[in-house]
Amino acid sequence: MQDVLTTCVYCGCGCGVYLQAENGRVVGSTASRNHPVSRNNLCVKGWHLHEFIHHPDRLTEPLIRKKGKLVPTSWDEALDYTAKELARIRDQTDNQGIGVLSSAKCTNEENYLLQKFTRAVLQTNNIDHCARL
Amino acid sequence: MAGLATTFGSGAMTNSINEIENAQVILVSGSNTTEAHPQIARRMLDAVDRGAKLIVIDPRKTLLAEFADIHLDIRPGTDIPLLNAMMRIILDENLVDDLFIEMRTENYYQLRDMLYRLDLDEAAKTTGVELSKIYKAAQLYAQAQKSVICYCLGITQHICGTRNVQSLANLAMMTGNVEKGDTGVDPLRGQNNVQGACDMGALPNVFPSYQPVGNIDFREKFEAAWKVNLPSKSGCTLMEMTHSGKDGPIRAMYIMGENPMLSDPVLSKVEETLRNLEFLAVADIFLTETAKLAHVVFPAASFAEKTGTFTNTERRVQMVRPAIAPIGNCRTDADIISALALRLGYAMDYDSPAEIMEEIAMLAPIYGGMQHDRLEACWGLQWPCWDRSHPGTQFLHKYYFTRGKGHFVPTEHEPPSEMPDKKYPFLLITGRIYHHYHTGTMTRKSSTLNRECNEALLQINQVDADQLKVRNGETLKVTSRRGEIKLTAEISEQVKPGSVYTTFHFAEAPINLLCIDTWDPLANCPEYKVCAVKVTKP
Amino acid sequence: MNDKLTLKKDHLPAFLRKLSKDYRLVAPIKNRHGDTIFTRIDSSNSASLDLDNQPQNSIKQFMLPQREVLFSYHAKTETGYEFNPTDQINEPTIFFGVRSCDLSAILYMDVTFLQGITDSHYLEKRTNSVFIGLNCNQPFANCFCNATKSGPFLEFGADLQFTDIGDRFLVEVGRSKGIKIVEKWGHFFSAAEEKENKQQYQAFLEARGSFTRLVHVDQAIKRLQENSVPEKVWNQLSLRCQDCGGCAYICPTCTCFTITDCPLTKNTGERIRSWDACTFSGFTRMTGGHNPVSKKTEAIRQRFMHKLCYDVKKHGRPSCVGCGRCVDICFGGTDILRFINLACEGS
Amino acid sequence: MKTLQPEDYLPRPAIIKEIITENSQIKTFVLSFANPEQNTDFSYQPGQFMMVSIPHCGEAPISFSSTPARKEMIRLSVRKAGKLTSALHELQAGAIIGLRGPYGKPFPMDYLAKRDLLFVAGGIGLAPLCSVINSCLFNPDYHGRISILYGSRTPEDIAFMGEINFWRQNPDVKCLLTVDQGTSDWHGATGVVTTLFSQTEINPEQQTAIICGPPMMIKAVISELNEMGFGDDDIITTMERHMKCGVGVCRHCHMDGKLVCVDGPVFSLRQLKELDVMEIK
Repeated sequence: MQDVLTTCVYCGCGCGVYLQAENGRVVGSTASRNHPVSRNNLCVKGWHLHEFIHHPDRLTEPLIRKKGKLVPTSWDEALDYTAKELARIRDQTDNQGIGVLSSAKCTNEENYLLQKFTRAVLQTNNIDHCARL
Repeated sequence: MAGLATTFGSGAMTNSINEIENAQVILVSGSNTTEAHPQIARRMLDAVDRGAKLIVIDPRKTLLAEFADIHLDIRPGTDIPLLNAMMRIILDENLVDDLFIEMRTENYYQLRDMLYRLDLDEAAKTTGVELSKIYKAAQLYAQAQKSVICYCLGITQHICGTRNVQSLANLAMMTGNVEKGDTGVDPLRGQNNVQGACDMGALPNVFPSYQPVGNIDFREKFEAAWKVNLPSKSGCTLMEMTHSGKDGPIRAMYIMGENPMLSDPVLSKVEETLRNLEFLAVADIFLTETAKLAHVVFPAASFAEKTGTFTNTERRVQMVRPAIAPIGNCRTDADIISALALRLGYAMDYDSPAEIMEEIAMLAPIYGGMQHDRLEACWGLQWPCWDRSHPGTQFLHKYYFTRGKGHFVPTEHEPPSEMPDKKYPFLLITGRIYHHYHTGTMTRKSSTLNRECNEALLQINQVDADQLKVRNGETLKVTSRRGEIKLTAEISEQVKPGSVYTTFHFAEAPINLLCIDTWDPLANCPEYKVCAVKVTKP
Repeated sequence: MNDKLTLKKDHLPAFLRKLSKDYRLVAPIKNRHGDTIFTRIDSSNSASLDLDNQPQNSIKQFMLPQREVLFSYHAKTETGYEFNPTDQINEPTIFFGVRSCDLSAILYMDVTFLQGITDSHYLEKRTNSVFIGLNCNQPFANCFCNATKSGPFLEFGADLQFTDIGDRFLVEVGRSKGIKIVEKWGHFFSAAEEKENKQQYQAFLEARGSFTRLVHVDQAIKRLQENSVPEKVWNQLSLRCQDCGGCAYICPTCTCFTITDCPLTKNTGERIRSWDACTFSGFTRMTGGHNPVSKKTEAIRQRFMHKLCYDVKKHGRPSCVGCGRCVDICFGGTDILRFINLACEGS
Repeated sequence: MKTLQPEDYLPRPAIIKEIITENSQIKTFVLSFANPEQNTDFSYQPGQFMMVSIPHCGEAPISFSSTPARKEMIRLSVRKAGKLTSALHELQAGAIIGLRGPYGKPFPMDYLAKRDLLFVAGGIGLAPLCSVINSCLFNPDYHGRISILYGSRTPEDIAFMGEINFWRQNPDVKCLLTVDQGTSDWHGATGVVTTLFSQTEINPEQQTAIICGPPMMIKAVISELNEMGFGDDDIITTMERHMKCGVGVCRHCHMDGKLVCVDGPVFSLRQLKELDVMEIK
């Protein structure tokens, strides 16, 4: 069993939480005693943080819409198709037609990359996230 | 967060979470803290145990209101008249911090002149709170050495959200309750990394660290670093993108880890927009309501499967560490974006998230000293952190406000765009509950949390329930001018007669079908908190 | 064999290294973040053994994990439904540096899981466990094991019981598992001299006198038995309880659990048992919505009654071991100390 | 006390042999273990219960409605209430479910064998009483008289008609039905089950009352029986609580210090009076 200190995702408090990993599975969540926010306790959401991670409904394969239905596909096909479509619409709309939603649930690094991608690659400032919701 | 940006220059919590327990007076406005921010409520209750006074402004008698010395149960949407009345009382009682106003702020006289024009009785009548209670609250807040204001979406999700925040800022500046430890104005951010997403420039008008895209100097800095020309025009906001309709300007969208099909107001409009896109790509961990409409869905790694940082509500940037490898064929969002960029002819070759953070530190001054190695060695750092020797910032605006001088913005009452009438006699208030988070994508998949709470309840006062002949647990139909949903009745003294309350976490009961599609023009924040509905037995 | 021995502190790392060859060795380790946690010792962290701070977790986590697979199931076809016990890999484990409170908690768990019934999942782990206790010379800030009579020194329960007497540990040998260890690694130990025995006794006396909290557990028990805890105490506590479950999860003797199915695929899954808290409304809510514990006050009452009244009636002693872990962590300040103090008020 | 085997918490596959639809909400499942040897070794007593497993739905405690005296297969009567019971109701004969048990303290059958018996049931509450009633009827040494008072919500909700018709053939059994809300074609009694007391022979000296139903009904019936002079040992009920382990460890079924799974589910009023429980508060 391995305790990995990370940061809880269930609200803006940002509790320090140890995820217990065993054989590639997260099996428990406990608070950090010395963390300035969590101080050895979590709320009910934090204590059950591990429960959703391995839910069978997790997406594990890229999906692509074919004949109106989402079907599993390869990473290459999903990425190629997405890149092609984004390039096409970007060029057809003079950089105005693509909107990007970033996420308040993703990391800073990912948010940074996505806004960089939007601005540098898609050539638009059409990026936002649901800060206000 | 435009409210604090215009008054203080920085739209973030001025204090740290742990400072709240040292405050002498805590004014909580529009925050159901015990349910939405349990750790912060813990500090508030600790403070109360140590003798601090608690003022709660909330139309509902929340759990926190039970502990309040003064509970100002205002009519929803009347925060500005209430706060103006408090400020007028402070002015009349001569509790103004003249020295602070003189040294550190500007535009005070405009506010004062406006306050002198205010009719206190009229204001009290508008809010529905007795004037004597407002007096007590004003005195309590202004007389203490350390008064702290905490607010949440109950303040911002109004048509006048920005002005509400500005009023709170006025109140704090007028009494000198900023720029010190244990006292300030603290917006409690709802989502775990909403602060970080803003800091990182996931906004249509600013680069990371709030550097405007319209400013040529900042743009040149990023152009040089990213080796590409950048657009100068501000982009579309979320509401403009998701509500543009079937003939709107947005033809394609890339959505990372968001579920506008449940979180945005007027879901029918969102659905119309998304369904008519030429192309929609969604990266998420579950097949959300939004992902179901996509042309391509990328399986993303969860937070337990990646390295990175989150920024909490007190501006603390902390490490996220992987406990396991991505499950199945999942990839991290960073990997997905890099792969797309590469296919579009722009190489983003980072060896690790740490390398991305190094780039952030170079370009985003408030993150200047926040490389992963430093964050690893402590419990995270609070921005601004200008360089590697900077210890981070416990509270903001020490010595001077971020924008220079604190700017008073006089504000006047603006009623909600929809008030109850004969046809729709109830005021619907929305909020969060303890057991679930946001659109429930994750918490609804947790067996314990789902056991504890598995359905959206409609809180209704006994008086109204009697009139409707409704018992606890019965199904009720809630109709607004925009849609209808069914909810289970929970008779509760928390809501006043004439008001009903529910939550937005449940896909089975998408409350945003009912909400009005007006928003605060200054912050683009939808008016979620209030709308008029009728409640009937189905 | 002499039942009291000594082990020089200088030799402790070497002794532990030897033990870790035959056993999984679990001890309080101060990790790189500064938290002290009972963790498996390996070469990477053996230098961080921390006997000066209370571990934030207890042994419960190892004996009754937060999430434990009871068996897997397979619903093959429309008509098939099979149950397969999962292979439990329970390595022989030594728990080192276990304080009196945590050891008392293990003895309580033995009663819960092995008296009257035999919970094989617990038994497996228990049989494979060796406990090396550490008497507390200096109670921690929130400790009150003196009031629950489960410390600071423990006379039974451990396989080996250590007491810090300056430059060495006095070692008392308990049961056969302890004897086995002492026999195998005899060269680490010397027979204790009279002076060392006295030092241990002195440490015990000093420890007894250095508790900072005055807690009237007995009095609270009496008040509960007499049913004379005022209603307003229950009301006050329940209003403040914010339903985190933290007190139960962190408690070394809270052993209530739930059993749920965890689907893995369409046809397969695992039945797991996981920690549960009696303060959660779902703990007692029946299908259809009826809840015999309809009010928060009743749930809170149940929690303290179980610890301080039912268990006294059943086993002769409360199941609170006075470790103090739940003190200070409560979101609303509804911990057992506040309860005991409120319950005793005015008496 | 029963010692669990190493296969703790491990159910045994059982085949649904037959499904009897009692009403729109209640079905009786006739079951036998998939492994024939387990059927011969299996024994239980009225009042005990089994933990029933359905794939992905977990477990729920269900009382026996069959009697060991009749040497029939296991019968479990289930009302559709939640996820597991709804899934169970979807199953067809031939499907396999999981069973573990029997668990719980049974009714004091030796004592009951010497008494006249008054059964008072509401809704699904008749299920565990079926087991007691039939045990008595199939016990050659039982010579007492049996009265059965059964309340349902509406005529449509009356369950166990097969059993009721069987009992009515027996001259020593008196079985009265009532419904809360009658319909135009209902000619029987209407009103709560306690209204049937006036139509029954009540003799607290000779009779023991056995009650099962919703908490409010139990409460009302107990208080009337008490008034009529039934002693605390002659009022017996069986309780329902949320249950997980069935063996007295998980504590979900706690009832003021007692656990329904091992100390019950059968309790006499004397036992209940020592406890703080909603059914008699």
